[in-house]
Amino acid sequence: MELFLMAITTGIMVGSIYALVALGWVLIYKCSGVLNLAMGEMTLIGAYVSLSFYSMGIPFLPALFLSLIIGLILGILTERIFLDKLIGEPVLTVIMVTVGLSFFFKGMVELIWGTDTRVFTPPVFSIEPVYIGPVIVGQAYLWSFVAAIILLIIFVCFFKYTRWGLAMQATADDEMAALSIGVSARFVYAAAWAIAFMAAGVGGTLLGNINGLNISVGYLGLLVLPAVVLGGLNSVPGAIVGGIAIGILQNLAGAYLDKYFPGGIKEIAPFVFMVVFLLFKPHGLWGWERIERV
Amino acid sequence: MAVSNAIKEQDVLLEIEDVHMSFGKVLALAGVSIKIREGEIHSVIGPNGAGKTVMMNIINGLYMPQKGNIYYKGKKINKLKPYKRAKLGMARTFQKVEVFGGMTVLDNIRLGRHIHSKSGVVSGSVYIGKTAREEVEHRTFIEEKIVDLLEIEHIRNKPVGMLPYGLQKRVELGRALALEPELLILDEPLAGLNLEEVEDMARFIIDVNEDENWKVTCLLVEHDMGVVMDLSDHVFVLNFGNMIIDGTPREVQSHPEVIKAYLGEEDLYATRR
Amino acid sequence: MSTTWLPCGVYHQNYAKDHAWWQTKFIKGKMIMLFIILFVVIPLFADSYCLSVCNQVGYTILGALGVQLLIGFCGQITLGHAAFIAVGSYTSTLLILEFPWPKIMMDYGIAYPLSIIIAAVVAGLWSVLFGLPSARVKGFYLILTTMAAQFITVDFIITQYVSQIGGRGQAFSLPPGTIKVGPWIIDSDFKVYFMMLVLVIFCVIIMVNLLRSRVGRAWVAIRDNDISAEVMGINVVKYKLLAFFVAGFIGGIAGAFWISNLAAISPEHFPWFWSLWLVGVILIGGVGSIHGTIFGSIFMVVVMEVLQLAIMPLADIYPKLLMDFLFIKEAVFGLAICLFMMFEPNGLAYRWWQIKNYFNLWPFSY
Amino acid sequence: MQQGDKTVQNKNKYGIEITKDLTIPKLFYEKARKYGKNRVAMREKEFGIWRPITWHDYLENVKYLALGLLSLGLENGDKVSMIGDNRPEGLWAEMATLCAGGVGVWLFQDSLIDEVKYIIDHSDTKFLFGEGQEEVDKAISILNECPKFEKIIWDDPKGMRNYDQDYLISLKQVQQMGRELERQQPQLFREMIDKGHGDDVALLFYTSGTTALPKGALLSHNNMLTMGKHLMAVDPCLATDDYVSYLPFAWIGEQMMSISCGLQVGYTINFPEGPETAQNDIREIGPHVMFAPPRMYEQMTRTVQVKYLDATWIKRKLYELSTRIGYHVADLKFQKKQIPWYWAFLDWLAYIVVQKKLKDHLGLSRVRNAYTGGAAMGPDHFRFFHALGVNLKQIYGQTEVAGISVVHRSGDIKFDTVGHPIPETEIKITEEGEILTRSSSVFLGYYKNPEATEETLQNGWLYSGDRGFIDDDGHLVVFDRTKDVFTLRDGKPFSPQYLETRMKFSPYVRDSWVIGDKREYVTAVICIDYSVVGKWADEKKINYTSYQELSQLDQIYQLVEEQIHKANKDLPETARVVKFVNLYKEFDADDDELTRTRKLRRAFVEKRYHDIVDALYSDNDNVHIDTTIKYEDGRQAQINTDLHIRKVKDCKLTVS
Repeated sequence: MELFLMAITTGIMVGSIYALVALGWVLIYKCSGVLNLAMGEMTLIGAYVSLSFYSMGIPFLPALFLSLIIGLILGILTERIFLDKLIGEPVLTVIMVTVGLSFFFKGMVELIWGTDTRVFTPPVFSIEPVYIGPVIVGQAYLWSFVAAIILLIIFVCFFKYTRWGLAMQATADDEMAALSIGVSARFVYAAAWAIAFMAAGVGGTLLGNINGLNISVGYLGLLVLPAVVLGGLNSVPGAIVGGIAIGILQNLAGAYLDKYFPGGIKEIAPFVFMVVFLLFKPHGLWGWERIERV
Repeated sequence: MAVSNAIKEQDVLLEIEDVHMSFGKVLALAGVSIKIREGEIHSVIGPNGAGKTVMMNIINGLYMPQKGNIYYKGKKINKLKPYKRAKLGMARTFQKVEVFGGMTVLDNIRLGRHIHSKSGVVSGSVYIGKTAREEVEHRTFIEEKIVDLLEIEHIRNKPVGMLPYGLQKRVELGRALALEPELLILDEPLAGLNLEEVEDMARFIIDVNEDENWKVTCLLVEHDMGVVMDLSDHVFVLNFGNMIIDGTPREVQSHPEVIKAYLGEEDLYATRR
Repeated sequence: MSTTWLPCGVYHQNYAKDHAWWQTKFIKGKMIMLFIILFVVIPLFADSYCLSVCNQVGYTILGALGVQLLIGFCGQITLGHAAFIAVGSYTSTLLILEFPWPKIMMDYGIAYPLSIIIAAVVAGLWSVLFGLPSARVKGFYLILTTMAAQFITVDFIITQYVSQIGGRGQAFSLPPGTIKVGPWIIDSDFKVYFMMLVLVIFCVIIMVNLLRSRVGRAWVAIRDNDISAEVMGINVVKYKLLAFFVAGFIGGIAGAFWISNLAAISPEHFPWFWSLWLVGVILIGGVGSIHGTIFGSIFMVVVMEVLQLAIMPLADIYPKLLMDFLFIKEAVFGLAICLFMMFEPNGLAYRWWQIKNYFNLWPFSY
Repeated sequence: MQQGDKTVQNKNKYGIEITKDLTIPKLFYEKARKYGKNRVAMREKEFGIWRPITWHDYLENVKYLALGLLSLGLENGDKVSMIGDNRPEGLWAEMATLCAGGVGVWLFQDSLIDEVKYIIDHSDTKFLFGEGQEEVDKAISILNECPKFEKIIWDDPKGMRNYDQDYLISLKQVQQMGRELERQQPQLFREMIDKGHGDDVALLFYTSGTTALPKGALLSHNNMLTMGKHLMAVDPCLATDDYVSYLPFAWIGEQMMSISCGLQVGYTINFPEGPETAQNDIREIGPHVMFAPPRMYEQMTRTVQVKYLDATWIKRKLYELSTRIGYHVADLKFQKKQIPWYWAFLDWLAYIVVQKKLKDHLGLSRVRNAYTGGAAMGPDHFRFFHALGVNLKQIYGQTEVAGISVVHRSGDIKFDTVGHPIPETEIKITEEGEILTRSSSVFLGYYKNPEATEETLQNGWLYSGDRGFIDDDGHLVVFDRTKDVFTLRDGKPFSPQYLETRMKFSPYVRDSWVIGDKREYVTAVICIDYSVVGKWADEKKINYTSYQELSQLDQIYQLVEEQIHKANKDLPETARVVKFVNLYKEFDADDDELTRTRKLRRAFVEKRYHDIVDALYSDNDNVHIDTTIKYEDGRQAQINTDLHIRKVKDCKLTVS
């Protein structure tokens, strides 16, 4: 029972980070229709940037903030340089551009920061564990969870209540309508990428705080995919639920299945789950089946 | 109408019986029945959104009706997949052409020969012997029976996507004919064609229906009343999921509701005149 | 685009000739020249390094053919093809190392060729397993399932279980002399080269023939318009799975072939990167074109080699570069894909076609 | 090249002795027996491939068809007409008619119903071979008006399933009847052929009169065969050659190549799949010998010029350069000068870089001899082909000499002449300048028209009605039809055709009609080429909706004026076109403005457009047109418009 609760709690906490990144992913898809496979590398960049600032002696929060700004700039640049030209191209082309981007980013990260695991020194969060009832949780997990939740709330509020957020939603729903109320689609695309880049950066930074930072943190970008499949590609609440669900699933699998399938079951479980899930619900949990007209 | 699995009338090729189909809350077909006899041209007319295409999709197997039965040659085929129905001898064309734009005209028509060829992966990959022979046989069939009939000699090696719309429709008909079907479903074969092309297409339909080589039963969905009345042996009038009348062109033309609904609106259907 | 351009005065009196591969003397001459270059000139004059680059190209072609078949001809996007290559490799390796072959078969070099066939079949079946979702799933969701194939197969099953067989640890070493085809022990680039040629030519012929016969047309129909294809009497699910099988089959051949070039195999030889690389190859070469597969393979391998050659001298001045080459390779690959997608989305094959057309239509434009 | 009577022996190089006794069927039988199944007599592109028909098949088909005709009741000298596209069945029908002792009459496939009726009636046609439904319909509608007309034989079953009239019979059925007859009388076919004599009438050929109703010229077997022999003596063909038959069989030139020459040489005759694929099919075959009227070559030139206009800069420049080289070398050849080695080298370069490919596109890669005849060809077109390295030759002849009488010899080509007479042919110029011909190919006379025969055939000399002279090199120069020749204001004679063909060298001009006989100045009526000018206008972003509107636009007038200006160059001032008008439609044979061979019917157009002619010689800038025109699909349209009249710059109007 304890093991179960442990797994659930850790799952929710890690899952909230997944949810944050998944949110960025869904945002890009919703606004510009791009299926982004470079999400993992975007988390890496954000994480390494904040780590660098932190190592330079800047306190954690300002460092994180600086990395957000860098993420913003990079997001806009990426969209302007690479994705802008591809509007209307076939899906495969766009996907492969994001794949290309992911390699480009990864290569650059490796060139700049190397492949060794780095940790935030001094540790940002105390290593003292916290007791929540019978469950023991690392402070890093807890604070990450808190941070992720705060950010999620901020993002959701941003969409619901600010002019820009509403504009982005309008574009996602109907580009022509958005244009008619004076919202530039190009602006929205860029904004979506900028926000996604920032969200990924925060997610990466938080994850880096938990396990230390190396290239494998980019794996997060892949874990996002089962999460969005579960939640439906274009649903913001779906992304949050999906992210947390994947976190839980992963930790449960790690807790209970590892002894039967030693090794990487924790990493593989979300994908196995995804394949099986798709066999039964080929259009995701909240996705819909289109009636094909002839 | 009593549902029975008893052997249906001999010459009825296809029968649909009390078919219901709805999408969500929208009722597309509310209990439609039709009998198509061998050798006839049976037209389905009705305003846009009357459910004509839905009806064709059900006959064809693209949609599964929620209620009702479909019999083909006396056998119930409710659950049969489209490709299996194709093998039984059903072919169709689509309202807006669904040709394979990147392929040449010949390749498009060759695709229609799919069910008549047997070569599999192994013989296909070596190509010598069986496959090569089969390819030549099909080519002969296509050239002698279809290309010649449809007068598309001059475009046989052109990619279909680059052809004008009228020719694409012709190629699509050719592809459907390549199946050597017994029942040919033509979904608005004349839509979007100019006067000359309409004449050609109507001629092809008659040829296919009457010619010794073909003798294909045709199920025709069309807006062009003039052509429909000229070509058809029977006309089925559909209005928002319900049948108004199913009879000979003369009966249909004199039916009060039909007159009110369509024939009065001269200009709606007389766009090409 | 699709029919060959024939010069004036070439005409056919029967269909067999009209369906033939090489219809003019010029093309026949060109192909004979190509074969002479491949079988005589290159082996005679190329040094070991060149041959190894050629082998790399051949391996890439074999790998990319399956990807091309799935993506380019059947419209089923796959991002996990390295898994099937890995299955081929491991099947062949395990068969050679673990299977109690009769001595005669080992001595006469039958074991390895046989293992290639078995590996191909196993890889094909494994591929069908992951193709099963394609019956229901389309587009992006299918991409995800093929990605899952990669992780499940390579990162989980092979790394965690298959690699443990025989207790050798991570890598299976292939002792010299185990890879034997007939009387020849495949132990040099030179011999690998010939094996590569035979296999590449064999697979290309299979692909081309399939594409001009019933099966290939069905695939292309599914790619272009699956509803229309189904109405034509094509069993869409069956043909999709068939495409997965053939793709896996060729992938298996690629994998089983590649062990002849390696001293040891480990899961690191089949990373996700390799799957993506193969997709990149066909995108750069041209989707939906056999030529494209070959052009893309040559282009990518050669570009990377040239990059390496360019960086080597710099490494004397700045030694870290040598270590960083892997990363540079990744970044360059990524950038290349992006640029190609942006500026040459139809790939090299289209360029090639345009150039050919330019001269075919010479001195006019149409 | 050997010339003169002494080199042409009775037995020519194909091993055939042409005696008075030899007929076309006899020659055919001999050839077919000799080649049998080993050689392809003809190919038809059908169902996407070139289906070969061996001499054996040819013979079998003709034999049964001939016997079938006999069973149907064909008697010696009965007329059998044929109408339809070029196809093997057409040739079989003709050959079978000749074998059965009948006389063949060919009709143009696109003839209107009145023309068909006139010829069928006038020629006393008994049987008609019609290709398919369209021809059969035509024939049925006139059947009752032609008393001698008995049966219609069709060969294309398409659309024929509902025809069951008893005067209709399919070619297959006729052959079946022939088979039965053969069973009864196995020797009949041989005997029938042996009965023939060289002086028997073989073909009744209707000339496309530019003025009056068609006249039927009677041609004997001997006429046809000697004609072929003499042409082949000048330019021998090989039995392995390919020839593409796509021009109407009702044109004597096609008969000459398919029957007279084809039979003697035994080359393969190729039939294209259909009219719309003909161009492509010719390219596929790449014939060794071509004979076509100028309009075919003009069309090729036009295609090249239009494509040239659309090509990229580098391609255009290379093309220009190579044509310039080509022109220079061709001119040297025309002047019979030695070509310096550097020019030869440049020519070779031009060939490799541009011309080889260009010839390939046009289907001229393998052409050894190309002939043009039937009308005058403009010198610009002529030079164009020589610059390309195509050995194009002018011929001169008419139906009445079974084809041709005068031809260029290789290496002795002048673009303003038609060359020397073929062997055993004499040419004489009367004092009035009329060209007379005498040879064994001169026809027997006009059918049912003794007056015309008397006028044309005097003492064995054929009076051609063409004006011409013989130049210093002994070349015949054909000026024009005598009745067409102009007298300019300075009293000099002038050929309007010459000026018209010059203008037609411009791709923008489809047809032109020059007026100016005994007038103060020369004017022209121009028909623009709708597709080319339309494209030009599209590029210039000029809006238009119809031919009529396009033709009257100011920019188009500007464009046409430039073209005329070019054509005017090098002409004596009195012969220059001073004013012109763009017509609101193209000339059309269906409107009787052109003959079926696309020659302008001057008298007719002069009458029809007399308003325009009057306006051209008045001070008006406009001419009002109010008329109805008929479109091909039967619709009629009211034309109510003003046509502009434009003066060509640098041309003086008044007599100086």
